[in-house]
Amino acid sequence: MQQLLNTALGGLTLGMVYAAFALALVLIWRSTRIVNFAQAPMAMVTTFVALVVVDAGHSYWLAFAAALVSGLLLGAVVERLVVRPVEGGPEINAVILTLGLFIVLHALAAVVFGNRYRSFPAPFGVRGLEVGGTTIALTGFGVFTVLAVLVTMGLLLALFRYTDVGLRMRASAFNPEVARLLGVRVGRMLTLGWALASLVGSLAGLLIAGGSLVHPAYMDSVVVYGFVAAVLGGLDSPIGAVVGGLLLGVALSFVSGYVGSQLVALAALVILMLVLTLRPGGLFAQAAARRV
Amino acid sequence: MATALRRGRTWWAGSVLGRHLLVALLGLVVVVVVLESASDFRNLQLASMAYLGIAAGGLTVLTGLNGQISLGHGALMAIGAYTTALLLDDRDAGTPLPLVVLAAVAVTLLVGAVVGAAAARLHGPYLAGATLALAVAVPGIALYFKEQLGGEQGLRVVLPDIPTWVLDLAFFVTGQDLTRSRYVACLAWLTLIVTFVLLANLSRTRVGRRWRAVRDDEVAAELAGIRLGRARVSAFVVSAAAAGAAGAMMAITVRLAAPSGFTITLSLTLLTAVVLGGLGSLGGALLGAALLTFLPQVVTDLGVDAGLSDIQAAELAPLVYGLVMVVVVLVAPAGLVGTARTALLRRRLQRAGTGTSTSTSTDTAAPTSTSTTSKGTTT
Amino acid sequence: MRILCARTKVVPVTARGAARSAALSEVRLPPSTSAPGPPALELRGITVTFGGITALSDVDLAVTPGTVHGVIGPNGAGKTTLFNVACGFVVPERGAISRRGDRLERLHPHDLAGLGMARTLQGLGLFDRVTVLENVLVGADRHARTGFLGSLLGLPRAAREERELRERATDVLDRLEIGAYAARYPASLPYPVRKRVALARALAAEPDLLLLDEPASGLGAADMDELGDLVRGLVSDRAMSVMLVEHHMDLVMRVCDEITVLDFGRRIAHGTPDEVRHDPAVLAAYLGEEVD
Amino acid sequence: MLTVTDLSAGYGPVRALDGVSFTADRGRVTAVLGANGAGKTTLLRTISGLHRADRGSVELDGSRLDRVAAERMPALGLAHVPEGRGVITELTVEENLRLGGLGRAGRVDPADLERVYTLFPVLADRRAALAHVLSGGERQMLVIARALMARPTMLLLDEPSLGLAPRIVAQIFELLRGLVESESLSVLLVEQNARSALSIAHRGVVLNLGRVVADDDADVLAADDQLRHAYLGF
Amino acid sequence: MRRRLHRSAPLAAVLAGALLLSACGAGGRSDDGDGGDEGGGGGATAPGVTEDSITIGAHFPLTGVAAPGYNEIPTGAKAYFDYVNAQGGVNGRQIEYLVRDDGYNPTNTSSVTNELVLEEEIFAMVGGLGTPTHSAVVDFLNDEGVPDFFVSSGSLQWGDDPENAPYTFGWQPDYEIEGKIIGQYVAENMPDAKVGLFLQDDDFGDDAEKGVRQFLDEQIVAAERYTSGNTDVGPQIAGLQAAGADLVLAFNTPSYTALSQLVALKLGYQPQWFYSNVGSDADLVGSLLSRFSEGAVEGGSGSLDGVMTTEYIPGVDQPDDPWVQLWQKVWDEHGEKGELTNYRVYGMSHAYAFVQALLAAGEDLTRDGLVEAMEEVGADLDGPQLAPFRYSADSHLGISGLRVVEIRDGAGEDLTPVLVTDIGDAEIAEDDSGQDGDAPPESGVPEAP
Repeated sequence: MQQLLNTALGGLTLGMVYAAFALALVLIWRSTRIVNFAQAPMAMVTTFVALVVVDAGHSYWLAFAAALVSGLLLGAVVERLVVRPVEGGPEINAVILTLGLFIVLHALAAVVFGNRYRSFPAPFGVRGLEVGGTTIALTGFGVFTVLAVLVTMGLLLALFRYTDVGLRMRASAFNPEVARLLGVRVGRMLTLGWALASLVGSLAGLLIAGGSLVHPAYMDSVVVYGFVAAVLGGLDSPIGAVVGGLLLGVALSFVSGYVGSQLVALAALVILMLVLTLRPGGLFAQAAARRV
Repeated sequence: MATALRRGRTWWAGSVLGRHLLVALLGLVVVVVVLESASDFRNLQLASMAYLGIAAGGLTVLTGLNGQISLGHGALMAIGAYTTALLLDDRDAGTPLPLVVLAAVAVTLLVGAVVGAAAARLHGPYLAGATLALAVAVPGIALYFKEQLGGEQGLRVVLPDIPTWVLDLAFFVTGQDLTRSRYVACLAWLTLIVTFVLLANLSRTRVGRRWRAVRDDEVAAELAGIRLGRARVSAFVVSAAAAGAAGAMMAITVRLAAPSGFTITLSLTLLTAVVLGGLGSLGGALLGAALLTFLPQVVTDLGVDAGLSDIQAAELAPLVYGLVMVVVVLVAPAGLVGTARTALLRRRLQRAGTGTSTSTSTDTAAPTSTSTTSKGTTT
Repeated sequence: MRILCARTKVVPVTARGAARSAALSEVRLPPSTSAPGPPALELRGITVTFGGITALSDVDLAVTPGTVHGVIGPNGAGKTTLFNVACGFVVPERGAISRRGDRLERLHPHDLAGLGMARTLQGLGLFDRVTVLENVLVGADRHARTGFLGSLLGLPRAAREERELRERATDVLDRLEIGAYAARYPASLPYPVRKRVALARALAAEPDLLLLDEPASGLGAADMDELGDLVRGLVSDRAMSVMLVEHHMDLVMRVCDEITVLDFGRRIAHGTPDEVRHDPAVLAAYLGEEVD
Repeated sequence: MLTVTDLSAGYGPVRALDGVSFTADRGRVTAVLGANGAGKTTLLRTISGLHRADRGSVELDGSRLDRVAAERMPALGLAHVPEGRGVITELTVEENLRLGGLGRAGRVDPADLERVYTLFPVLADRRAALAHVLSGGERQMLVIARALMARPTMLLLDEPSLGLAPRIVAQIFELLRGLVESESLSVLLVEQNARSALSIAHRGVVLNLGRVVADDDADVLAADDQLRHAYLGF
Repeated sequence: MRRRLHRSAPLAAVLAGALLLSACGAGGRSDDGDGGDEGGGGGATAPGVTEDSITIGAHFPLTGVAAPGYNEIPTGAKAYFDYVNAQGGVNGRQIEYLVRDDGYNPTNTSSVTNELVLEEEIFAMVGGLGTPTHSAVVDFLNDEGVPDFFVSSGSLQWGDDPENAPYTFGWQPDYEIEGKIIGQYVAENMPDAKVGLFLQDDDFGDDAEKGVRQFLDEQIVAAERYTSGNTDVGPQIAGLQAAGADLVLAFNTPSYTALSQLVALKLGYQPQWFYSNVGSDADLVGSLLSRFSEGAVEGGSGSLDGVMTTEYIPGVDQPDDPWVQLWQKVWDEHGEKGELTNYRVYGMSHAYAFVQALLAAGEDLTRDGLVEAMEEVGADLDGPQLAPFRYSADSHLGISGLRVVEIRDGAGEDLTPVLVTDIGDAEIAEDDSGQDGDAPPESGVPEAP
């Protein structure tokens, strides 16, 4: 019973991180029709930025803010300098470009920050909470993780739905040419979209790093599972990304605990194929086209 | 020879096969001469290039001609390699090598058919996601079935002794003994040539035309009587078969089939080779494979010569490799072969087209961008 | 190829190729009888709904062999849906489709070619990354017999057939006076030429029933005249049947033998151009009072 | 007043506009006519900055528009209404309208919304609906209404009749005529359907292969049989 | 026709070009017919050896996921070889040490090993790291007759089969004997413990489990395996907790030690931990865990206090050990940037052993001579190792034993004397060789045995 609960809770926390990461992918997909495989190393780089801040003796929260801000900037810079030329081009070129970026950022981080394990602080306890005499696998930091992702989601939804900037961003994503004719600076909106996505990615990076170890490749498996989660939900749907992330996180946790950790990736494949066979556009495919 | 080719319609120049066989024969001569004069180390490097080339050739058919993106071809290579390893687990194994390769191809082909059938309904990023999951899932299977597949350590591959008649033949042709490295390289390149001839045949005839039609416009293709699912699955199966052959050659060259050899990196490497060279072009696939085989070593050596530490020099290779990917996509989005071909065509047109009106001298090269508008039926 | 004799100049074809293609078409095309047999295509009681909205409601339509049947109506009236039903893209909820009197139980788009039907698309749907000739070759594909193995091994038979197909396709291009563009890519061609390529691709299948979806859209006055002549030529010389959806009233009135008018998914009128032109329901719903 | 002088533009080696000059007067409807491929749409796209001119100039009420980015046009009083497909179907009717209002001053004036809803009651009824569900005629009204949200002085209209039933086309044109009079709008109207266009236009410019072949009062053009047969198709 | 021909022309051109290019690269070399069977068989001019130099090579993961930590090993070895070179080298020959990156991918291992052996013509492979990686080249090295010394991995493959792999030698205690010694210790001292196994899912975990189960099969209540690379070990630790294990024997890498500790905190799971030597680098793990606030984990190297482990060479937690003092000196003089770490100590320790091997082989250095010398005198080599090597004609397995320690204040406190044994059902006995407690020679360079 305790194992069941703990496996589920572990999966839930991990699923939240996948969800955040998937959300970042979805944001970029919606605005530029590009799957950003470089999302993981971008998040990794910003986490190392946070680590530099912490090592300089500053507080966790300053580091946290530094990582998010650098994520915002990195996203903007990457979009302007590298991604802009391939937007609207063949899909495969964008895929290769972001994969190339993946490799470059990886290598750079290894050179600049060193290719070794480092521990990353957590602002809240990493001990499980005690409930009725037994400890459950939910730490203070885990609660923070869940809340942070939920709040971020809420803010993003509000941004898109209720603000003028959000309206402009949506218009740019759905029909860039018409948006331009209506006075929307589409280029700027796309940059902003990437920046926001990269910020959310950085958040995912910080959450997965918190109270654990980081090294230049620590986000690599997240890119796979985050991508699978985004595809599960339907790449156009932010809600789908979050649901997909949670679903995947919990399911994989159970597979790892009760079947064997070697089969985690296989389980992800099976889940993905099952869902896509039933709904080739992902769980939230149609709802996404109409809402948000 | 090339001028002779252009003349008249003799049987060999007139038929698709004849033309491809001729190129293959030329290729074979070049291969024999080069492998003959290369060192053992270079031979093994060339064998690596060959197996990457075979897999990239299959992938370029799938992605370039049929428009399906696969991030999971490394996993298909793994299936070919493991099949080979299971059949070649000891030196006295009676299975002749060609049969082993065929078996590897057959098994991979079957898996490809299953994956292809499941993937046939998926498009773009959804297909990419599914194949990415495939790439990370397959090594896990080898870990799970440790008894049969050797777990993390993998399966050793024992290359059977070189048949005497091959040794004799090699000695007769080259006047020296055939080393094992050269033997492996010859096998790999022979497989490459056969695979490429077959792929080129498909590409230049009806089957390839159907694949392209499906790639460019599904609705129109369907209206022309093409069954979309069938076309997609057949493209996937063909490309899986090539990956199987590549896996077999990889197993023989590396002498091991282990999960850590088939990480997601391998799949991405193949895709990179295909895009660097130019989508849909077999020559491009080969060029991409050559780049991936030789570039890292060259870069690392340069780094060491420049006084970097081993670790720094080692990190330099992926750095440069990543930069090359980014730069090629930005500067030559049609890939190296594609861009060269476009430039060549344009130049030829400019030379030939001075007399024609402006409207006919416009770019005849294939547009490189796929249409991003959604195609479908409207009400 | 005898399908297109009208008003196009005759281009000499190598005797061998012509004989062979004639022989092939002889085998596959139905005997063109003088007495009008059962309808080339009959749709009866077709009803289609999308998510609760009725797109077509109990629509009947029959294409008399050797005639041009026009479908008109305002946007959203269900014209394209009706076309899609005739092509198998949309499966009607109720209703029957018959071809020359034979009921078609479940029609798939890829069955069309085999049934001797061909359809052009509103958006042209040309294969952009292959040449014009290859576009037409795909259209002619139904005449090919080479299997996968034949292609794979490049058997001489496959090569021979390939040459035949090429001759066939070249002929069609010549008949439509676009032979000069055979080696070009569609995207580099003027729009009217592209329209002809699309038509050539449909004709290369040598159908006896042609479905034209807005064939005149984007054409200038002169091109439209030629199109009208061409369509009439197909019918009068080859006893082909044509069903077309079109907005240009002039063209519709000129080429059609019969017209079906749709509005809000219902058939509101049916008859000869003259009958339709003066039908009060049509005037009210579609043509309006101002336009003659 | 919109003045186009010696405007040339193209795609690669293909010349789509070749030295086009004309003026569109304030408070009047100017129709640009011609067959497909004559350069009509390119003309609008070049004026509104979506396409780069190779040569020539465009002036609106004395200020130069060429070299100005498309997204700044609404602020300068120029609204380009793309054909009916320009509705952003994933947004609601009101969001589409708001977007139009944002273009001019960066924020939406509720009074503009009210005005537009009064002009187009059919849109007011469906303000919360996704634009996806609108019919062809309603979409055309929405893109025009959206353009009006920016309070333009010059309206560029691209094929408003495309794909619409003749009856609806007549309605839309009637509506346009009303707008021109009540709002003192200037309209540059691109139409393939020359007959309908000339019925509301004051002036017509006929393009062929990127050049102006005729530029005169609408009724003069409509009466010119030769011109009609050669370029206008009726 | 013309066009079609041109479509295949680039293909042929690339093919020819690539092949010719690579052939040119190889142009200077003569065909090495000697590569194979008789490789280094006789004569004074073994490959890689000249009057004044010996070229050796190694493959390590310098990039990629496995690189953190492991990429420090060759820097340690290189520092020691440089130190020896500065002292005049081995028999007047300078050691040239070539390290190639394989990214822990056997395909790359194969390719870099080909390069080292065929192109660089190394005399011997020294310290190649990793089980799957080295598996890819062990046959090749033995076919080519290249001494394959001191594989950096505790798999049994490196040394238990000298007949089929005559050139391959292990170095560290294999995982099986470590498992045996741990198993026996637990059986004798904690007979009531409910034992859980936390295993890396490869030969490391498998061999160790085999050893452990020889002694306490009955006591084991659960065995959980994690897949290297999957950092979420929550489900595995939860499984151990659910099974009620109060003693966890963990065979994992250092990062997983840190991860397992963190997960245990999260689960409120407090068993006695017993990490194998591989995962118990107190210094490293301590530095990894030191961050976590709230007093959940003690900062610094004390964070593993109370944890049991084993040791077979002195590490940086014993700064007073004469060997560690030597390593510190070597690192200060010849090392790169950064601190001396246990990974670097590991690299230096096997470099030391290799220098001894070279000395044992004498002035007339040949590949077979090196192997013969090792089989003859290998069991008597000095060095930092606490127990002697098992090298003989029948076994090429490495260090024969270790001792069980408990970590106190970041350093090991002996719980047993050095225990030695061998694979299979060999007895476990106290070591009487006196290896433990010896000191390096003054010069820091071994003398010929």
